[in-house]
Amino acid sequence: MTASNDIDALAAMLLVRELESALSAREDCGFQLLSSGQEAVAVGVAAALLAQDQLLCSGRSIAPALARGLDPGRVMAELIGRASGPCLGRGGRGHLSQPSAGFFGAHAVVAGNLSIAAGVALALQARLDRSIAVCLFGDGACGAGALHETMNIAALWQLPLLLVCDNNLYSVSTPRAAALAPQRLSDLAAPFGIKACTVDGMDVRSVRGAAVALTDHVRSGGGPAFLECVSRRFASHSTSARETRGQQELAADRELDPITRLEKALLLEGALSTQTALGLREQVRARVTAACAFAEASPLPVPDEAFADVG
Amino acid sequence: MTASNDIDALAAMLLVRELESALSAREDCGFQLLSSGQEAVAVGVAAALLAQDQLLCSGRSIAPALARGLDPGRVMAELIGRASGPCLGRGGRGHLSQPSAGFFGAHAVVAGNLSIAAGVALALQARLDRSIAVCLFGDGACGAGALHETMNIAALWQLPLLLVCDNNLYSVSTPRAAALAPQRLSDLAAPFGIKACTVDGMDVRSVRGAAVALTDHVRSGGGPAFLECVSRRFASHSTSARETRGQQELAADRELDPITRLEKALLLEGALSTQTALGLREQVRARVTAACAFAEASPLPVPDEAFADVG
Amino acid sequence: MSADPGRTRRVFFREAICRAVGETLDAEPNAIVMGQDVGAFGGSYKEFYGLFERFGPARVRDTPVAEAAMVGLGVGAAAAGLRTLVSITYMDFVLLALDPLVNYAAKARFKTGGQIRVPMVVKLTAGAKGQGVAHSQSLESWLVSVPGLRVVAPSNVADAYGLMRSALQADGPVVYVDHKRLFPTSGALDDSVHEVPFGLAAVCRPGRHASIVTHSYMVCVALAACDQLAVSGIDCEVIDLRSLAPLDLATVCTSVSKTGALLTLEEGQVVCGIGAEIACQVQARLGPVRVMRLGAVPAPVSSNPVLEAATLPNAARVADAVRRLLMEG
Amino acid sequence: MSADPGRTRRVFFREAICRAVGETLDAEPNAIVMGQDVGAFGGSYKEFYGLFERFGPARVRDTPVAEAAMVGLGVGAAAAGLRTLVSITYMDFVLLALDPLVNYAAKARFKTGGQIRVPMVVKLTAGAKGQGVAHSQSLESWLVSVPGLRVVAPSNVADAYGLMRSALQADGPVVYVDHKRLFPTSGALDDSVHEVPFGLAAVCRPGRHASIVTHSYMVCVALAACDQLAVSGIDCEVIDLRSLAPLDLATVCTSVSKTGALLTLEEGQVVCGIGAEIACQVQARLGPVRVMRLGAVPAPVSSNPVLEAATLPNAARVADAVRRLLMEG
Ligand SMILES: Cc1ncc(C[n+]2csc(CCOP(=O)(O)OP(=O)(O)O)c2C)c(N)n1
Ligand SMILES: Cc1ncc(C[n+]2csc(CCOP(=O)(O)OP(=O)(O)O)c2C)c(N)n1
Ligand SMILES: [Mg+2]
Ligand SMILES: [Mg+2]
Repeated sequence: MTASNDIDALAAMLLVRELESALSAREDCGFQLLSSGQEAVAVGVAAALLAQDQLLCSGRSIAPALARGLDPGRVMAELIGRASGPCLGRGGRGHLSQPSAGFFGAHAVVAGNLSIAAGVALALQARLDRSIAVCLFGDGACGAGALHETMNIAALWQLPLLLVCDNNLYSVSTPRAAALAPQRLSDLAAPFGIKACTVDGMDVRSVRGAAVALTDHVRSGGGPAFLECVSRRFASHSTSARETRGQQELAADRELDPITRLEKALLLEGALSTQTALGLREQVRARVTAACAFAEASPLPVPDEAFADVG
Repeated sequence: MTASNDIDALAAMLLVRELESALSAREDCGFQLLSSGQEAVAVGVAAALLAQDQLLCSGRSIAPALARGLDPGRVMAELIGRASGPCLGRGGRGHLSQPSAGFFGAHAVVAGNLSIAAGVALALQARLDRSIAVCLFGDGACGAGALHETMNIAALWQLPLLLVCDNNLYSVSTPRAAALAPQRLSDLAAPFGIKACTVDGMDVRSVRGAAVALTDHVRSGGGPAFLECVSRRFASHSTSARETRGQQELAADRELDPITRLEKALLLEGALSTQTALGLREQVRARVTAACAFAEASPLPVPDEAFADVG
Repeated sequence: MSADPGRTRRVFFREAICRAVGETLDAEPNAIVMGQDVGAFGGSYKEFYGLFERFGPARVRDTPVAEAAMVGLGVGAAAAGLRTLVSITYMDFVLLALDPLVNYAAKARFKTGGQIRVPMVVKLTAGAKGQGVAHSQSLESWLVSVPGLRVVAPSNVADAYGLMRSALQADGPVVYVDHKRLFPTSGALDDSVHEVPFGLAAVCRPGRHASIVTHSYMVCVALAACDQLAVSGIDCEVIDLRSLAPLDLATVCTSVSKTGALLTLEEGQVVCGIGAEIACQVQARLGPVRVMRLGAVPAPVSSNPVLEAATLPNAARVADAVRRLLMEG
Repeated sequence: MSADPGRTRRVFFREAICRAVGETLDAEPNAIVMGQDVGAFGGSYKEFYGLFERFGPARVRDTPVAEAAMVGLGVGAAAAGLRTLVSITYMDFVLLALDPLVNYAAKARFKTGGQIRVPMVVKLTAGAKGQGVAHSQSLESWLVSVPGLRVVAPSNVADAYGLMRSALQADGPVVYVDHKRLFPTSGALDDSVHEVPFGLAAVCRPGRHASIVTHSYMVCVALAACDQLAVSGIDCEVIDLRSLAPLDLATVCTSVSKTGALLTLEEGQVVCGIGAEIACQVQARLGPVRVMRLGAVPAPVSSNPVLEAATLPNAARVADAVRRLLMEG
């Protein structure tokens, strides 16, 4: 991977972080599920995707949507319930979607998007253009039977499906170890003969490297693959949820910040100057300011839309 | 294991075979799911159980019920819908049950009994008398998410649960290989750290040996275990279902008959004389005749019972 | 069956379904069928017989026993460009698949602001025929209450064909409910290609004294009851709803305004059932009319023939209900 | 809370639930609680707060996100001798667990000839409060139609406590429905240990002109509507059903015979809803009365505040419905 890829990745991660902090400063948008800390997973995976691919994800969908290239203004609009969101403000948090941009979208039922993604993969398989479906889900989803049913069928039918577990070690308050028996979550793929690996989800280069290898495998007809990325979420489960982790744990997590990590590496490697780094942050901040302005200028949907598109 | 165990096993398998052939000769009992060919699995597993254990199974439940020691007359009565069945003729085929005899029972929803069995195991665990729950299910159930969810929780909570997959290589018409990606179905247990093995389900000694080893493991607090028994069903899926397998396959299957196989071995080993073997068959036939007579003498339920025990 | 417009043949219920599905697979290269034993086996009731041979394993797909994923895949595939038919043998097992059906498929178009549509048919076999507590339920009323789902339930060969044709052309999810006791029936089907539109009930038997409003196999039961009642001079009209969502209230109301008496009949539970909905809607439009609801007794449906028979509506009970309804008036 | 009979305190809704559950765990060593984040976290709404510390991880069990197995385990454990409470955060997710609940638990006692009972409570949080299409549904009507299930839905602190006490003493499966918008409410609860029996509705507000029959959070909405109506001299009676199965038809009918007008009100869908059932039962007993049904509009419930508000009944809509109902008469 080249340095320009790295700088794109850095910019993408910064965009997520910045947009989310603008979002959490608002009080008019209900609770939100933030990706802060976990940016490297969505960004690293998205870097391996082509335009014709489709990305699906869980309710924690801000990083995936932005990483897939959705317009930050429209994403912001959707999150604060405005009509210029891609879902016209109806989907909102947890249901972001823009299939035309390769983002089939979020679904807020834990594990609910897994079999849907396999169905999307089935449709893409019929197309023969080597496009693939990718489904991002949390460690929590690994306790659900949907994963098993989906892996079995995907393996049997050799579907072009990459399953990406963004394992942030918690499902709300429940530590992954208290909810899931397997040693590594990627071990779950083994019985089905599904190619799998586990990487450091706080290192965008590792994520991207593994995603490229596995998407290549999937794209070339090798059948489904499974990627586990071990990450850390910096905020509580949602902006309205109680934090249960201690200060020490949170501080240790922050040490792993994927943004600082990549930035430091690039500075060290001479691929980035302090100047450029600051400029990048400035640009991102400007984009987010513009996005917020765009979103706020957008009207709320009219009440009659409650009845629209039901049929 | 001693020869007397073997002769008990032979008698138990003969009882299933004989009762099922009496049953399939009847025309008044709707379709039935027969265990013929698969007797060694239920009989071998039941041989490892203690009185306080609970056995649960799929709709293919005649062998499990009889192997667990239910009275053949009452089993027959239940199957032909008579009031002296353990479920008063209400459960019928697919829902045989007699918890007081350690047979928590059948449930005709594929994979439906797995989490129920884990719940029974949870209740038994609280008892501290080392009793265990055992759930028999078909290969078909291995495609269902219920297996995954159940294995994960059973492993996490170290439940005293033995999962036994009676893999007869088909789900109705669908060959196991067309429905299930794993090489061996017992491989499904590995990610959860669940002890597992696969044995020849046409050899009652192998089944029993493995069942004893695994029930010991479970009973002594080692957590759940998984036993796959590869078997053959001699009849079509149900007495009303079309047969899809060719004559050749069926003939080859019959060569593996677990009853003939054990009988031959015992004769060869001198543990059984031709005389005793014939006597055994005679006894079993007499039991089945008596069972049928008992069942037929029993009345049908009265229509008002349709409302009983609903609350 | 090769087409020969104008010609009418006697076909079994399953053949009507099979023809509609086959025609769709023929006409739409992106249409697929998925289900347990729908392939070489041809379906539990042979309702897909021959399709596997005609269209191959990529388009007529045997699935594992995994109802949740079957529907989930059907939804995802439909949303991404395939037209899918997912077959679930018994309606009881749709309980395993309600999350993708209700939480995703029914809401996808709305929640994405119209970006995603789910042209999927889920075929379910309802009703009791000796298969016991977990294989005998009729749960149409649940599905009818879900905004975004359409629900149809044919009672005869022509509608089985025509409603399946329509279902396979819809741009949103459709639940197609057939019935175990309809598979042995046969009826006339002409060779023309034709749809039965959604939202149009049929008057199967005209009559003067009371309207029996029903669907699926209970139409047969209602017609048998009418024969019994006719002997004692009671002349009932039978309305076959055919489509439960959308509901054809107009046809029902026309009938009830004429007869002045409404018996709703369903095989499922009466509580919060289809009959309750119809009774309310009819009275909201027509004002008070004589109404009675008939359905299964509030108990599980045993496979035991004595108990199963005691649980479900039959011709005698329907006739009795009509007599009581008319006496009340 | 240590008991002090006679003393009355103001407590939050969640505390009422927690007290009832805690008392049961205290009194019955074989009672357990299972659910996502019910342990140290104390439940999504803190409705199990402190129980983990008091009773330990073997009796207050955090589960994985696996609703089907959670209920399945609850059923099996209950059937084999434990008393289980399974908590599912949102009612929408019970769609994942209907197979063990409906196909097994509701039928176990019947199908085993009385050998097996399932003393299990499944607690579900219904209703909309800004959480979007898959976290806002009210599906009580489905569960009410299942023979073998009891369904209760408190609207206030005292009933939250008393119905949970009763639910945890029942010998068969009970679905306990609470509501997101009730958790912030508080009310008076006295220190005595007392049950609210199933099948007994409450008259929350006496009135002369119309009867509003409702349950759960909609009771609060109905009461607010009554305040608005009172200003224009319309005096409504509000019946809180409390228990949906069994249903207290007598109390409803007493009210409707007095007022002569019935408005059914629910947050879920009107089609095949609780209101349809009540309207039918009331009229079957009392003959024609003025009836109107109010519930959610037939559309998914968005998290968007404008759309959510447009979808659900509120005090103004209830008041408006009552006015229309009375005008019609
Ligand atoms: C089927 C289902 N059950 C419960 C929930 C409530 N819930 C929302 S997010 C969440 C945690 C999921 O954890 P994980 O999958 O690890 O994702 P994370 O929140 O860590 O990104 C839960 C339990 C849900 N949305 N869906
Ligand atoms: C959830 C569910 N789906 C479908 C069925 C219909 N069905 C009954 S038995 C059966 C085959 C199951 O195969 P397997 O588990 O291998 O058991 P076997 O019949 O071979 O003993 C199927 C699909 C069912 N009972 N339950
Ligand atoms: Mg997580
Ligand atoms: Mg099998």
